[in-house]
Amino acid sequence: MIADFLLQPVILFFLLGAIAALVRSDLAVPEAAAKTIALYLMMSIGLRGGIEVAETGMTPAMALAGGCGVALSLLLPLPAFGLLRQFGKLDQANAAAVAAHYGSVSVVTFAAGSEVLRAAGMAPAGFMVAVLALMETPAILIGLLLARRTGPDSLAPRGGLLHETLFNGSVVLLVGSFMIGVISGKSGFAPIAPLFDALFKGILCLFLLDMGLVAARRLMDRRALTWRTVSLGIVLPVINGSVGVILGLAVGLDAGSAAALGILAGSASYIAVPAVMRLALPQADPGLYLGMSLAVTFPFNIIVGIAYYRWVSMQLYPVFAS
Amino acid sequence: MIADFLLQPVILFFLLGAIAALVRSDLAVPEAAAKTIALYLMMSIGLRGGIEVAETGMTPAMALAGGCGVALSLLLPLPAFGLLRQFGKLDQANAAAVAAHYGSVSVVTFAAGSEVLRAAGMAPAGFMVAVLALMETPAILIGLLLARRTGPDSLAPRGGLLHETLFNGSVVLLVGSFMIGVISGKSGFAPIAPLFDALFKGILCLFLLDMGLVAARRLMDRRALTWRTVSLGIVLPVINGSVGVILGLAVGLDAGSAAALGILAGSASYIAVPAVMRLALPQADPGLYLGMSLAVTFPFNIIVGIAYYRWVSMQLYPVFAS
Amino acid sequence: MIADFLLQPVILFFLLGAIAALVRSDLAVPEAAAKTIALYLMMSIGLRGGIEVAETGMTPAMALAGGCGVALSLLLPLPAFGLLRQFGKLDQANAAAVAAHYGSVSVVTFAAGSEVLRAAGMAPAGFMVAVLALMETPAILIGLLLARRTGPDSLAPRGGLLHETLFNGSVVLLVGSFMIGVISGKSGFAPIAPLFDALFKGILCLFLLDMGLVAARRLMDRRALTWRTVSLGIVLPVINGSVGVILGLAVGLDAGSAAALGILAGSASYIAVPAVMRLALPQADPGLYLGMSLAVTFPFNIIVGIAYYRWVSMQLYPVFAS
Amino acid sequence: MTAMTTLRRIEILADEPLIPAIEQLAATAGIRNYTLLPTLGGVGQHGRWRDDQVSGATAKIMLLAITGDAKAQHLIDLLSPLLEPHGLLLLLSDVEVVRGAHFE
Amino acid sequence: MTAMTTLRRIEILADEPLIPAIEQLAATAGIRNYTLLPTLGGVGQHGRWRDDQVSGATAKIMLLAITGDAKAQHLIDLLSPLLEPHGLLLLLSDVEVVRGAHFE
Amino acid sequence: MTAMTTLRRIEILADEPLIPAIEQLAATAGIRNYTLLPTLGGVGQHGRWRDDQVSGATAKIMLLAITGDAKAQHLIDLLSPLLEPHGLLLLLSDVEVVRGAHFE
Ligand SMILES: Nc1ncnc2c1ncn2[C@@H]1O[C@H](COP(=O)(O)O)[C@@H](O)[C@H]1O
Ligand SMILES: Nc1ncnc2c1ncn2[C@@H]1O[C@H](COP(=O)(O)O)[C@@H](O)[C@H]1O
Ligand SMILES: Nc1ncnc2c1ncn2[C@@H]1O[C@H](COP(=O)(O)O)[C@@H](O)[C@H]1O
Ligand code: NA
Ligand code: NA
Ligand code: NA
Repeated sequence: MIADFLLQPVILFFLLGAIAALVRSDLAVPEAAAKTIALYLMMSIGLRGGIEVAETGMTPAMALAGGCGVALSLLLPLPAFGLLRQFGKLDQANAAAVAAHYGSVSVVTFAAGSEVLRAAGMAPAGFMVAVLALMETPAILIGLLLARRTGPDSLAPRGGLLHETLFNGSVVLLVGSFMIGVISGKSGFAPIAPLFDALFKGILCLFLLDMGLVAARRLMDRRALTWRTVSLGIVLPVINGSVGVILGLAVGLDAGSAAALGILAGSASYIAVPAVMRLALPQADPGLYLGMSLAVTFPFNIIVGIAYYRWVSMQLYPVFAS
Repeated sequence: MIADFLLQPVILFFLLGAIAALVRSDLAVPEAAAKTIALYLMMSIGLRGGIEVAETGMTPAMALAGGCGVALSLLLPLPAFGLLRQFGKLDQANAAAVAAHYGSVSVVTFAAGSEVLRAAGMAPAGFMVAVLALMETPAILIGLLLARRTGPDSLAPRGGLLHETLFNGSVVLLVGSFMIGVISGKSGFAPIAPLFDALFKGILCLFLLDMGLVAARRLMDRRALTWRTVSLGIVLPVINGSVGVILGLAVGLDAGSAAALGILAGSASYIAVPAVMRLALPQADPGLYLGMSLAVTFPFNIIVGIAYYRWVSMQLYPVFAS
Repeated sequence: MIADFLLQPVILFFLLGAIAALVRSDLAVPEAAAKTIALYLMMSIGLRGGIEVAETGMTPAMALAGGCGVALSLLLPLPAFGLLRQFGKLDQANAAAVAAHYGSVSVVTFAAGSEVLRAAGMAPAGFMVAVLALMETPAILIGLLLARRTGPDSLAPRGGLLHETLFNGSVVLLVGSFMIGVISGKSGFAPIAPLFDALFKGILCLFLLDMGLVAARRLMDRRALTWRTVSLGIVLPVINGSVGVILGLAVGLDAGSAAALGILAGSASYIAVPAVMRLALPQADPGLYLGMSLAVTFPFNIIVGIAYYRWVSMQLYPVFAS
Repeated sequence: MTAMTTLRRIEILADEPLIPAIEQLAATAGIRNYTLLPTLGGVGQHGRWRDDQVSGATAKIMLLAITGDAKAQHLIDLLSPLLEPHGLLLLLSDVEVVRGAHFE
Repeated sequence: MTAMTTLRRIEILADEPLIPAIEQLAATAGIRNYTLLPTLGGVGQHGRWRDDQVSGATAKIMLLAITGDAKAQHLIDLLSPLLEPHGLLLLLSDVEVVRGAHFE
Repeated sequence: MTAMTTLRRIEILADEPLIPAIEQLAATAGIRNYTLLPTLGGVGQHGRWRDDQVSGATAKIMLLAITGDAKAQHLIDLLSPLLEPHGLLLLLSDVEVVRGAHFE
């Protein structure tokens, strides 16, 4: 089953990208294409989640899952910060920045994970997209508190970091698309489904080809990575993901949605959080936090993590359901 | 019904783009993607119009509609110029440049309008695409006459402005795709229909997201816009569009095609005309003419105008048909 | 039948691009879009070839065709070099560089040719994609030998040219996608088929529009082209393509696969080979080799060559089959 | 022969998310006009970067401003303490322009 | 030590549709070789622009030409009257090159 | 007033596939830091080029390096024999920077 999973084209294209980078091929996906595909993925994920919510209506499970998501995003950075300081030997600013990344989420990991769960008949609830959006930003605020940022010398925008955080392009697009899905519903979605539904997996292949290239090239430039930080890039998702699954099952989510909450908790941001950290914590090293999240945790989640969170959810579901 | 229309994803994505810009989000569609999508839209519109003409053959209505289109493109700038000078208080060069924009047409407004009409069972005739292409350029020539451009100091190309005007990329692509549609017909189109037909509305969503961002950002930079020019950005399309619908019905077009002629007459160019004006009338302010056409008239048409022209056509059709 | 072929949208868009360039229109496909589409085409060609091989399994014909491909790529540059020196009056470096281009292959010519053969019920075997990949690089090595390159003054990479040649992005992507197709098979391909299969011909139209622009613009800048080199840009594909077809039939390939081998042999590289030549033979003129392959041979093959190789294969197939 | 005026050319390479803040600093120094130029990648003491991010978090932009010496000095004074923490590159050189008054 | 020659570096920022006409003016001044560079946006006395147009009508391109002083002056004389109406930016500075003869 | 140091600005325009080799030459000359800038097209003695290739074989990139005079000379000496055969453009000029030590 794991083998089946690994032999899916979407994973194989990720590996192909990584191999191309490792053999120092000049293969490259144009930057504008990668950005456009990322926009497409967020629109598609948002729309499809919103349509499902339009079908099922608001449920208590939805509010519960949202609450869990916010709680995870706020709290997971705290133990992560401790581990990064003690075991990772990072200074305060770097530990805080990395912790924020691991409290937040990766949209593409969620997308790949959802496809895996769907293929296995464990499709997560549509509202998990809303949970994804909710989890993107609280971790950033905690990260900034942990850094106890003062800095009169900072270029941080006058409008305040809160604005940057809340209106980050990816957050706006995801939330907006979700709401468009809720408003327009299944019948409104039908005419645009050929783009936003039928092509999703194919386009994900193209994106993961690029992610493979990017992740492996970062790993090869691994100036900022030590064996300690690389280890934490694997330990943190395992811990956070397990906590996510268990919390999801504890509040009564179905096995697929709990697995999805685990995927979210276990994933690390590489879009919204780095953009804010460049402004707010310039002394933290992007080579470190992007190296950990993109070059270690993202591949780990794609190849092992997703399957693992799903397995945990399947094992524990009977325990909580009884 | 208007509400139904406004709740379509394609309109909602336009609003989402506008809101993102208004809250100063960093959301952005890469420039290369926007340009490529624009090419795609023109190819798709051209092909689908051409195929329909291949099916129905040449009809007298086609020649009539074409004649009306050229007449509108040549004549609508004249009253517009008067209004822009008198009420808008613009100087000669600026009034002439803006008038040319309103005599010419917007491809994306036509695309969105056609989808609306089709959804309402009022699909415009395929030859309206040819009318669209015919209307793009005559207004430019009138605009230059109105400006009584002399200027030995101009950088206008040696080949003459006529060349720039006639062989503008968007004109060539639209006319070429239309002719390819006519030549290859329905059976030739079938293998490429999954791209040029099935995906059309989805890709339009992506484009309108970008148009929302662009329009709202221009509105926020509104250095060049006054309450007078903003008002004219709404009044001109209402007048021109009404004239277009009535003329279409008067020469015997069906209600859908007449509404489409109204949409064309009421829309303002933001692709072909600005490119020529930068060369030919450098003293005219692009902040003004792009501000009016992109930031005022385009949103007005998308949100109100299209529905209005359709309503006029439905009301008056029985009058003319009898 | 030839007329039918020429009236296909994909050919008509190539002509449209060429006409737009000839009338000096400002029509342009953004560079990032062209690169992304090229990646897409290679992924799609690779995947679909691999899936077919997954269906049919490995056959002796496959090994034979691969052997023929490598032999052609290694040997065709030799007579080409002679012709280019004698008749073309080129110096050693230029003749060697051009010869390498004609020994190697054009992915897009293969793609267009495969569609033509498929439409005519002569679909080439899936393994021909592997042959395509095998033929890309051997010609480069022969070209460098023919140039008897020495040059201590060269910027050629320390890692050696072999690395550049073998791990060129297009080679890696084509081979990788082929292997992903073999591994994931028809069932793995199904979810991504809407992107990589259904859209293929439509996207090819967009790409050929750009190729038409590029080819005609190069022809108009034809500083480096003489009537001698233009003639060879037509003679070489005819000779090489005929040899390819005959060799294919001689080793027992079906008529469609032999025609495809002719298309490969008759086509000239404009992706992998130029990139290596810029490094390895800087004294050779890119205006010459890209002019010949892109502006002469590519259009010739699209408009005449493909139909000709197919015709040769159909005429001779009975001879060899008996 | 057209008369030329000598002014100062300032170039500032900065992370994309910092550009609005740098525009504000420039305005503080009285510099309102500028041009933004794209970049592809680079290597510095903070390591290698490449415009490979969906987020643009590690993409950099070059801001070019032509201005008089006093305003240039003012902007440089404002930016100096930020160069090290934010990994900025700041370049200054002489440039001649026509219509010097246009740049006041 | 490689010998260097000092020449003039001209940079002209102009709207994309104007570039062919500027190339023709440069040729009139005897300047045939140049390089085109992309830009992203900017602010000037005609307001803010951004490469946000499908039409490219408000996109700008930077033309860079290295040439001798006489030709540079000739081109500047030709361009001067056009700077204001077409909103061009023209910059001139010194630059050293190897193989000075290559640039005649 | 912030203290400035005068250094050398080297710009090298080269075909995209040559960039890694030029980076290696720069490292040989002791220059490790640089920035890469995109280009759109141009005309030179080898004719016209445009970034119209799927392969990028005729696309060019501009490498910008700020360095001291000695290292600049060293790199120029290394590059000089390659300029003609590889169609490179090499420009040298003066530039002032803050934190001169950062560029050693
Ligand atoms: N000497 C230099 N020449 C050109 N670009 C430089 C130089 N030093 C730094 N840079 C650019 O500025 C960025 C940040 O520099 P740093 O703070 O040293 O990492 C680098 O990634 C380069 O793109
Ligand atoms: N002082 C300046 N420094 C840098 N770029 C400038 C400056 N002034 C004008 N520009 C550029 O030239 C364009 C046209 O200038 P203007 O004609 O003043 O609107 C502006 O949009 C900027 O991109
Ligand atoms: N005088 C010049 N000014 C600006 N760019 C130049 C100049 N000469 C050459 N170039 C650039 O360098 C490239 C190669 O030059 P060449 O080797 O002369 O063909 C040209 O295509 C231009 O992009
Ligand atoms: Na997380
Ligand atoms: Na109009
Ligand atoms: Na060949």
